[in-house]
Amino acid sequence: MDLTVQDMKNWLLKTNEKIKENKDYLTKLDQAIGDGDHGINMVRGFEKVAEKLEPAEYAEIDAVLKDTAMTLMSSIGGASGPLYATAFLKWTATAKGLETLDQEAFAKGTQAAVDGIKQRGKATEGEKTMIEVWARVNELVASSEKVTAEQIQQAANTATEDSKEMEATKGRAAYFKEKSIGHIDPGCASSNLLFEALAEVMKGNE
Amino acid sequence: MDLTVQDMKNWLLKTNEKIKENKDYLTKLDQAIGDGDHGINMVRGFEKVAEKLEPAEYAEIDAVLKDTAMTLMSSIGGASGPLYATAFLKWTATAKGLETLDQEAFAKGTQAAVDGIKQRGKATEGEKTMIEVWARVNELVASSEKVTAEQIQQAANTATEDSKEMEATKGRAAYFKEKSIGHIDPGCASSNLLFEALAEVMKGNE
Amino acid sequence: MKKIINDPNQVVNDMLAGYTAAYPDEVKQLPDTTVITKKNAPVQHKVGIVSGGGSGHEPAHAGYVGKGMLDAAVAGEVFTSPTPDQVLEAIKAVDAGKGVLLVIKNYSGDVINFDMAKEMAEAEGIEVESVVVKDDVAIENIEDRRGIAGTILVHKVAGAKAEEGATLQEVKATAEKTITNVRSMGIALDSCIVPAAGTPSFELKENEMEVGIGIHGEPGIERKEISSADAIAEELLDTVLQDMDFTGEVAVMVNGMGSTPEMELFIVNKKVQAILADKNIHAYKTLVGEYMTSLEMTGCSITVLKLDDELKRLLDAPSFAPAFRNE
Amino acid sequence: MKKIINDPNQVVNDMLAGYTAAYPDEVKQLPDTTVITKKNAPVQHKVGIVSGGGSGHEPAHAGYVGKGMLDAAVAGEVFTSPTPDQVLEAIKAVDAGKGVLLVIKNYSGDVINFDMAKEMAEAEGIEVESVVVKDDVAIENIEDRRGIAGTILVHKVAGAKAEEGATLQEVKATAEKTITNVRSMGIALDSCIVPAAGTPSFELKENEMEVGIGIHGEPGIERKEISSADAIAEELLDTVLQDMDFTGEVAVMVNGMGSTPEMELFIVNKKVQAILADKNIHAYKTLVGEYMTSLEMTGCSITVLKLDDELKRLLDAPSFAPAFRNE
Ligand SMILES: Nc1ncnc2c1ncn2[C@@H]1O[C@H](COP(=O)(O)OP(=O)(O)O)[C@@H](O)[C@H]1O
Ligand SMILES: Nc1ncnc2c1ncn2[C@@H]1O[C@H](COP(=O)(O)OP(=O)(O)O)[C@@H](O)[C@H]1O
Ligand SMILES: [Mg+2]
Ligand SMILES: [Mg+2]
Ligand SMILES: [Mg+2]
Ligand SMILES: [Mg+2]
Repeated sequence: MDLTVQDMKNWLLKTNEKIKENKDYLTKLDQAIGDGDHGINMVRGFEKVAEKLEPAEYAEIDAVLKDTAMTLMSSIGGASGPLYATAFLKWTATAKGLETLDQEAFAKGTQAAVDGIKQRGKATEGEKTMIEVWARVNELVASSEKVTAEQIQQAANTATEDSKEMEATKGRAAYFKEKSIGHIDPGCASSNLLFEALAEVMKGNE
Repeated sequence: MDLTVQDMKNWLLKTNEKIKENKDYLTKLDQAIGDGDHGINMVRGFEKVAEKLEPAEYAEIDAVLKDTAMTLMSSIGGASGPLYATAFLKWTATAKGLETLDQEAFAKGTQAAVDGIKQRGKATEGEKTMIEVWARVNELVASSEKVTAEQIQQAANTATEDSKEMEATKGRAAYFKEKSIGHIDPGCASSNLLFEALAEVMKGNE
Repeated sequence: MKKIINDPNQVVNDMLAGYTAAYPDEVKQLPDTTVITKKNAPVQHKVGIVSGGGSGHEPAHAGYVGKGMLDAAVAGEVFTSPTPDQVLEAIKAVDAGKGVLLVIKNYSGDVINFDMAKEMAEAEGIEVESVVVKDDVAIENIEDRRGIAGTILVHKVAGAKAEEGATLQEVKATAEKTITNVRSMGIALDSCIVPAAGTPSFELKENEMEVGIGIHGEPGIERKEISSADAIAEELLDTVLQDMDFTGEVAVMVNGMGSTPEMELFIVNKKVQAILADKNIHAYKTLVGEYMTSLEMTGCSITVLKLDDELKRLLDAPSFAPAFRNE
Repeated sequence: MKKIINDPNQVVNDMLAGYTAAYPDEVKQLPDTTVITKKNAPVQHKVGIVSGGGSGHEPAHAGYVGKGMLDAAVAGEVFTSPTPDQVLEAIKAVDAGKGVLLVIKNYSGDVINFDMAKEMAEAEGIEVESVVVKDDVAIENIEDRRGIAGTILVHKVAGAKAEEGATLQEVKATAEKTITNVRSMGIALDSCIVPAAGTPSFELKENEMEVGIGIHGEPGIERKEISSADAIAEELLDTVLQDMDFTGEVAVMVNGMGSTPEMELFIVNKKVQAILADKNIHAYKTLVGEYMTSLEMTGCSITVLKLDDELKRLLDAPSFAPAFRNE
């Protein structure tokens, strides 16, 4: 896959675009099984990320990831903010000094991210959280010979769809118990947008 | 006209009936140029008057008037309560020991009532208050040779209708200034019911 | 009508029972009345202060009964002045021989009922004086102005003055001075429903507000398109400030009408303070909260009181009323 | 959406500016943060107490900053937990060397953000402990319970304990004891509108109420036909009382969610006190008012805290926070 520093930047800028386009959709999902702010939260966070990355010049991958992590950490709040921040921060530590991110390095990063989210959120797969998407993508990248953009997008999409049939046991959606079944998890939906944006960047390279 | 003690009692009981029937109408009038409680207030007061008078045995007119006054005083509140109470209390003083109320005694009573309302409310004719009705009836009774039920009802009706074209300068309606024009004064409407009830009792005697 | 009540005709009695149950050591309800007094009334060696009016303005008026403020509060039906006999009971319960001051809001009903009670008390040999609050600048003619949120500051000042051991005439004079120096004005974004009526007092469209409202759900002086918090603060405060010269030190109150979140009151206060600073008027004391409400009306009012050394001292004096605790 | 605001995305900043302008001698806002601290923070020789959470719960949390309660409150966006860097600033600002206790409400967001801040502060050499309030009995599993109005009593107790000069571990232990002994539950008759969202969080019909609501406009556990104040008091209090043995002395709080008139809260309190008396539970202290709100939501919650001598002493201790003045 071999992502350059510029690819990483493009990825996160594209994510911002996608999040903005889907703000109302994310909010609607969160109104059904949460408190209806996920769209607002994500837009606030990625808007700031774009502001930070756009004018900046980066030499290495980890610098991009770290700025993303710290910006998300200080601008989102809620449950999703520190979890996204933790994901990127843990990833940062695995990418020190890299100028390109190959598939192996990517897999190390997503593994660290998944571990970070799980530890911070005291959650695991099957609890109907953003972990579904991150874990599925990580698994794919770690186990594939040569992963394609299409595969990443597929994995994220399917994991998001799968969240629909789960009963939430973590986060605000857990208060709805079995009534949470039948609704896509908002955090899965935003993570899905993130990996869709990645797939688009990769497609440009493929 | 020669009203007996029983006539007086019947008058006030009939007033209670009429007020109850017109509760929503009085409230509607007061919502337009007041605070919408006149119906509620009047029902509360005359309900109590009926409760007080019904079981009681009276030998003299002034006793009926005094119980009415004191009951209204302690059960209505608002602007209309103490004014109605004052009207009946001042009337009481003019009817000490009487067993029947002839036209002359009646006129003395309504004159005292009008004076009492004016003094207590610091108001006079033309300010779009209940005074319109009381003063008109008083004037009629004082100046007629032999007043009829029909004339009393006419006088009260006309005074009430006339209040519609006045601009309020006293009471809550005064805050509406020229916007108060075009609405019947709620206190006129309730006083009108009082004198309509009287006319009905008189008609039974005529 | 969505309300947490039992019988709409019993709201006042239920409320008073719930109130005394909340503050059993501080207040009591006089038996068979709607009067709340200090637990230890009559308090010796001081003038008694009595206020009251229709219910639905909570925490006014019972919330202001306590050491340093009122000795008694008389509750009428919702938005309806209490009857003279109730006010009389209050006067009798708080008189310790130094006389009683009635703080009345300028509505026909309040004035007439309290006046009658005053006469009745005087007939029983109690010395009674009264002052009438008329702070609402939405009404042009000063004598016709309604008493609204500024009344709370009159309670505070009169209560503190009485606490200092002043005579009835002195307490009255200080209350009058407060009335002369206080101005208010309010707006509503939505009306309220009197429980016994069941329908809103007036109706506003989604984009409308009422300017110059009273506190009984009466419509205001003018209906306008709803504007920003800054514009509302500006409109209300400008009208208040134009009414007299406030140069110097003032107390300012941003009062919520019932439903408006405290968040919004502080947003209004931000602009209020900016305007005052801009005009070189120093906000010596700021009060933000629900002090004089109209049931669940949405809206706010702004009150400004011009201060001198005495008023500053009296506003700063301790108060133990549940709705106005100072130190 | 009828609100007295300016820019929906600026409500928190506007509110905080209006708040510090109202209490300039008592509190300050840390520059470029959404943190309100005591004016004289860090207060020497005592443990610092920090709380916070999403905005829209006013007077929570800034209203509880003051001598005897919180040293700092951190405000997030409306109904959104504040970010770790903001909480860190609060911790740093109030630490006087005796350590800092974080009072957290049990929501994923609050717990995660405050935990991160705790780790960051510890990395800077500050001793930090935290307690998590979970008083909402609408949720069955005790570990999953939300933190709602009972949080205010934890603030009070922890603040008073810190004021006595207790160590961080002692303050934490007392806060934990409070959490173990406090239970709450709430209902809503109507939802609320987050300014940046513009639409109600949920919709109720004219005859419906939500039972077991949280404080972020989330729907409740059950939707029912609206009932009388007595029935509501009974349902909420019974559920609370069944959850643990409250025999003995308690503090009870009847909390308004934002729009419900104080009149109705006292009507509820009447029944609450009757039920408690009936069950031989003694209401040592009663609090009625808006302590933990959800913007302009209509509804109320009931909180009961079982007391021992220490908790009684700490509840009675003086507090000078604007929203909780004691003595
Ligand atoms: N404990 C947790 N672990 C992992 N993810 C979580 C956890 N709690 C919540 N989330 C994720 O966060 C999303 C909600 O984010 P958001 O609405 O922004 O925060 P909040 O719930 O504080 O309002 C959920 O949809 C879920 O994916
Ligand atoms: N100063 C006054 N003098 C005479 N009548 C008055 C005065 N003020 C009010 N009223 C009468 O009282 C009526 C209103 O009564 P009501 O609605 O019961 O009291 P409130 O205005 O206190 O709500 C008015 O319609 C008017 O007739
Ligand atoms: Mg959310
Ligand atoms: Mg009226
Ligand atoms: Mg009235
Ligand atoms: Mg949230």
